[in-house]
Amino acid sequence: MTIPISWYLLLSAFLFACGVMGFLIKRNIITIFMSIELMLNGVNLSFIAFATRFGTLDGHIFVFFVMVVAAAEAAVGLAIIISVYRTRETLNVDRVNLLKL
Amino acid sequence: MKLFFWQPWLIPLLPLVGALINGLFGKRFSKSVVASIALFFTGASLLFASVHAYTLLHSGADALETSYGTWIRAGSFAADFGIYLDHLSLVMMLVVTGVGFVIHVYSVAYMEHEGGYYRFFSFLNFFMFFMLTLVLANNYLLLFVGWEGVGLASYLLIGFFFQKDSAANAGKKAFITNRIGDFGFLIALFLLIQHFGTLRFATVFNIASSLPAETTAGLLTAIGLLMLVGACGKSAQIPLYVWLPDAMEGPTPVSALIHAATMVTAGVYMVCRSNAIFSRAPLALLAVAIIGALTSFFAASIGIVQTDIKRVLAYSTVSQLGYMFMAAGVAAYSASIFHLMTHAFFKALLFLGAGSVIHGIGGEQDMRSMGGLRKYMPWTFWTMLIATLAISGIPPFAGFFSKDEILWQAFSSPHGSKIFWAIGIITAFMTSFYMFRLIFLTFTGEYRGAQQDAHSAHADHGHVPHESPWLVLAPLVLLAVLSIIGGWVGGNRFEHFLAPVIQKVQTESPRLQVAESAAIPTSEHGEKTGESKALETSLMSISVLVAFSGLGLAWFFYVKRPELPGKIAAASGGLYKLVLNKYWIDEVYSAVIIGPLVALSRAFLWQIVDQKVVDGSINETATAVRGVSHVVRQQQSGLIRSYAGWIAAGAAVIVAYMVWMGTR
Amino acid sequence: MHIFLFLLFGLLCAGGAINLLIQRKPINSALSLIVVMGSLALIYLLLGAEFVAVVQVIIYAGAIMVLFIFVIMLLNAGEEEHTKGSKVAKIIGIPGLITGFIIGVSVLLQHGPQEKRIHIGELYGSASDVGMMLFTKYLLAFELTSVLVLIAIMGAVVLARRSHSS
Amino acid sequence: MPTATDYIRILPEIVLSVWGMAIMFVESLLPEDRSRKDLGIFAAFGAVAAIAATVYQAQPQFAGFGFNHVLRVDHFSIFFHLVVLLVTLATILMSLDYLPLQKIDFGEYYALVILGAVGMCLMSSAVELVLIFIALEISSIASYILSGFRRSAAVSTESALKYFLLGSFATGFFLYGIALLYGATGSTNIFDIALILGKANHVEALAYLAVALIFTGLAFKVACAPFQIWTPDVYEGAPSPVVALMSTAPKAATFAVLIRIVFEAASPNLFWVIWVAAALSMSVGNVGALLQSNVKRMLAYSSIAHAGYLMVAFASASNRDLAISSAMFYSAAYAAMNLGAFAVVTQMAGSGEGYLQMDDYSGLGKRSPVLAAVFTFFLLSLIGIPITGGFFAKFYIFSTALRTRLIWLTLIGLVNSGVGSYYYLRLIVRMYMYEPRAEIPVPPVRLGMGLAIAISLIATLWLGVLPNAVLHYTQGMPSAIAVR
Repeated sequence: MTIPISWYLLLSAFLFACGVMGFLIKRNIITIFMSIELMLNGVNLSFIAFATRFGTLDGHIFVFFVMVVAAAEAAVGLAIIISVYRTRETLNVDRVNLLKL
Repeated sequence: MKLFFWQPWLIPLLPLVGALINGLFGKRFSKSVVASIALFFTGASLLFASVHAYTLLHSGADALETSYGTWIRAGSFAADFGIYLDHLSLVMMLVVTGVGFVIHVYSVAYMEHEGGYYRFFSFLNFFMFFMLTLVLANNYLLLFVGWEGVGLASYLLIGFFFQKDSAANAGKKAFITNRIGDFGFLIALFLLIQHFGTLRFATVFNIASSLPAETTAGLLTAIGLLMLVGACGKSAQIPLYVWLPDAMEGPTPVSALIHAATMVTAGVYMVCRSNAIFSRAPLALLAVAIIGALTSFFAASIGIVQTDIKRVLAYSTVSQLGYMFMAAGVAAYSASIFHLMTHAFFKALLFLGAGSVIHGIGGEQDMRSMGGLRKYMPWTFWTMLIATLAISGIPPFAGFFSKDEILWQAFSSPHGSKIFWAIGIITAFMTSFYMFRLIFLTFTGEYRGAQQDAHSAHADHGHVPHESPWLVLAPLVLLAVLSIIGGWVGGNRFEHFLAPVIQKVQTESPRLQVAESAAIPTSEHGEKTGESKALETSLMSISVLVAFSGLGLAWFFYVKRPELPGKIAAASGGLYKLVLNKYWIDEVYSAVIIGPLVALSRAFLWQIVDQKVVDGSINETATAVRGVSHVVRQQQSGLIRSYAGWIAAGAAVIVAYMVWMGTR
Repeated sequence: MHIFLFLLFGLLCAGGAINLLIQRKPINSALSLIVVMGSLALIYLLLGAEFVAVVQVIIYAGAIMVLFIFVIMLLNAGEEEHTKGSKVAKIIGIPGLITGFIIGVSVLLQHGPQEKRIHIGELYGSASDVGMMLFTKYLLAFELTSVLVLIAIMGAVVLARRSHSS
Repeated sequence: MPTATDYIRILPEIVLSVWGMAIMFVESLLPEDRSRKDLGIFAAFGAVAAIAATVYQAQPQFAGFGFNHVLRVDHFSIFFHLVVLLVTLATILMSLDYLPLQKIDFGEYYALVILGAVGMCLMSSAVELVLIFIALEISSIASYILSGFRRSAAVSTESALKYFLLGSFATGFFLYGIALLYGATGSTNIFDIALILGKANHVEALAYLAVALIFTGLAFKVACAPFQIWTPDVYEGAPSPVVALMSTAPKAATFAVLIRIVFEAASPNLFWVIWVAAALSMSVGNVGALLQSNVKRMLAYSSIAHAGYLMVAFASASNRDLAISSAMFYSAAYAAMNLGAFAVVTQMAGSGEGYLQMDDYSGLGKRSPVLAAVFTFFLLSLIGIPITGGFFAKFYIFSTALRTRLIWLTLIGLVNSGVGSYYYLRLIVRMYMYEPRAEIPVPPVRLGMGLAIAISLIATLWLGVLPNAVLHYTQGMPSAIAVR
């Protein structure tokens, strides 16, 4: 019993879209950041699926690097969130709008 | 092998050195040091220019081109730092350095009581540098450097009195209007690069001369029209003239130098310099002539109703530039340059004279508050009168010769037409009228200024009008002499002198050949045959007649019956009042002939076309752009999620388009 | 069997993603994200990516999500506040996203590779294979990640630390 | 195994990394109350050393691929290395006195600038998407942190947050694009991808989708419409020297990546996308700037407009050699003049960045004639007045565009540069034609700032008056980049 690769790709696209959607509708900065992680996870699935299709390992390597980058981004991003919280006392993204027009 | 320093590159660079010295260290110098530095470098430049002019004329060569190394080499295209000295640039160079030097001298005393003395001279020298670069460049790109540079200097100098908001706005307006013109010029340059592969004058003109004249719109026509757009911006032609009247916010010497004698003529210079292109693009040439004719008429009619002395002169400048364009447009390039030269003398003189007047009565610019100044400032009066006689085209003053040449060419040139001549004659009449109006309002009758108003008068100006110091008057006298004798060289000899520059069109289009055969036959060297000479003489007498009638009319209205114009203006609707008046014959006459003209000028041309349509459309555009800007700003809501929404939507659009491309 | 497993973890994954969007408390969202990541790891295994599956659990679910939860706790992030917020996101963003998603899916379905089928148990992305590649072909990239991590550490320290002078 | 030549091919990056680590090390040893200025001077030497390494690397025998074809040293990479490193140097110099003024006492600042430059440099030489991705992330993450460096100021942290969230969002698109491109071709090497796409007689829609997403990600980084929306907010809030850095160096590096992708790998034709993006950026940037009263914000809009001008070069892609050369030249000219403008803004900003409004520049011509003159020069260059680098860069791009018969785009561009002159001019008018409203102190220009301004001034002037050397360099490249 086997399944076509496009199923994986569909799942991947769905996760990516959920991530984008999360960015658009969530109010909490931390949740929004999680949505970005969701997008990256979706992309990773695509990489692995394509790697399987070609039978090469480049996709795996790419996923590995994406994870490293995601970890680095998480560290920096959360630090930025903390410093925003310190100055603004809020985690609502709609209230972070001093800079405009 | 000549000495390196004995070469023309010093002509533009000397003023630059002056500008740098004054600009960087001028703050620490005393006024006299600043002035001497500025005068020294301008004077040296003038000296050098004369020497090189002499050398060129005696070498027998048509042109001297010197290159000082490659500036830009991009692929097959290259532009040099190079100087091109021929009879055309020689005339321009001498006018610029000569008039420039005289105006520098004038400024020494004139600007003495203004702040930022060193800055003023630094800018003025800076302007000289760019203007000389413009006229001496050997390629269009370097010309463009000068072109933009003079615009920049002009902008700095217009805004010199920066306490005034209007000055700052005028500076901005000048800069931006010029930018609009520059698009046209730039695109013309791009087209030249694309099709000719070079911007060097000699090569471009060689290639252009080998091309046949275009009977329909083609490449050369496109280039010509685009250059015309650029020229319109710089030389204040319809519809880009709006900046020049406003530019009068600048100090008067600046108006004289930049907005009358030199910078504004850059467009004329460029058209004449590119005659090889224009002569092969009759449509572009026709456009030049039409724009020139329209501008000259239009601006002159607005000049009739202005009351600010400098604005009268500004509109007059626009009008005279229109004359030059008209001349260039009928392929009478030498007549155009001839008028450019004489105009530089008398218009600079008029502005300097106006400056002397304004100075003498403590800063007033409204002619209605002047009058009777002849007895207070005789030197100013007599020199300005000479200039007025010159600009009105009254023999034997300089303007007569050049104007007559233009009118004759407009009538007789193969590219000309009787309509152009007629417009020229009407404009000449109006010019004579408003210029003498200026003279009479300013210098005759009784002084109408607030001389009794003691508490408003400054201590240093006194409350009685006074004559300006000799350092101001000397340039006036010098320019007056030039305004008298400047035209004596005569149109024919001048044409002969410029002949090497003007490239004759070998192959005429059929339409033009017909026109030429129909036109008056002229022999090779411009010596007219008997028949045409008679015609020329009669045309000349018409123009002289017209000039005198303008004078006479102005005299009638502003000296003999000074109360009339006001009444006409006040009663332009009510004929009833006119009949009650005891001068009813005069007044009916005026109401029928002059009244409509003045009313047309004031109500339609000035208030509607100039103020509403041209100025208004610019303002409307500005408002519209502002509105769009507001909308753009509104998108910056500061909300991160909105931004993400934009990004997602943008990505979706691009994705949709690309996928559509891919599946097609 | 394969299809059953895929459907199970795929649905779990999608469900977790949707739950992340629905939940209003960040901590619940974080937990659903962990569900997504865990099931993804299993899907990687289905695809034969052994090494990546393991790393997914260790780095993502293990390290990154712990960090998230830590910050949620630290900042005491409670239930999401309902602000009016952005019209643009609703009017332009969401329709854009949906069209983009539909277009993308149609491309993936029509032009995506369908021929290759995956058999269960074909593990080929083992740690040693990936390791070999990492230290040969992608050596420079691997070395470069050290710079990246260094920047990240420094950034976290700088942004979260107290100032010397205060 | 990598050879010695391989290491020389990443010599500037090695120098920078070592220097960055050394700064971190020294920073931890320094007593807390000691000024970090010395550390900045040390960092500046690092940038100089990296420039020297780049010059060494520029010898012909080192040109070519390195590290298993993941990067490539050629004229192109050397050019962008120099641009990035000079910007880095100038940024460090202008930060020397800025940081103490803002009471920022972290030496890590310099380490971040130096290490961020590692990423930017590699972006211009990498030809492998994995490497490009990591390099891009290095430069981005460093910028995220740097823009939040005034931690006590709400605007600065907000700017960091906006930049970070939206930047990561865009990275997601970029990455998805790479994944799909990998799926369409089976490779992540630009030259392999070009080969595969070139051979294929039918490029599948997947590749088009992929290129669209990659373009989205990169267009975000260069602040090109329709992805420019973050720029004004982020630039306004971030510390001024950081804006000077991130509006120039990462942008130039991203343009380098875009050049590699558009001109090398992308067989799906992006022409109309780029056309619209260019037209839109120019218009949005210039029109948006008209009503701004905050100088940093205005310059942010102006940088959007300039990204648009640069995209015009990309639209001329069918005239390949000229297009690449003009894009490179513009990147350099833009970097020089924008750096200079922001250097002046940094100098003027004062403690707490309190003086950023146009009003604060009133009468600067009187208060500080030299600073005003220098600023005017940079603004004139941004307008595109001759004898400045900005003029010739614009001239070159538009003449290329017209040669490629992009008549409408040229017209839009020229009209826009006319509109653009208005708001730059407003600032010049402020400086010269308004009386100083309040006596705002103009701190004396210190040595570091002076050097930074001098670097940008000389570069801008040099590119305008004697652009030949740089032009030759940019033109020598197009043939070199194509060789496999």
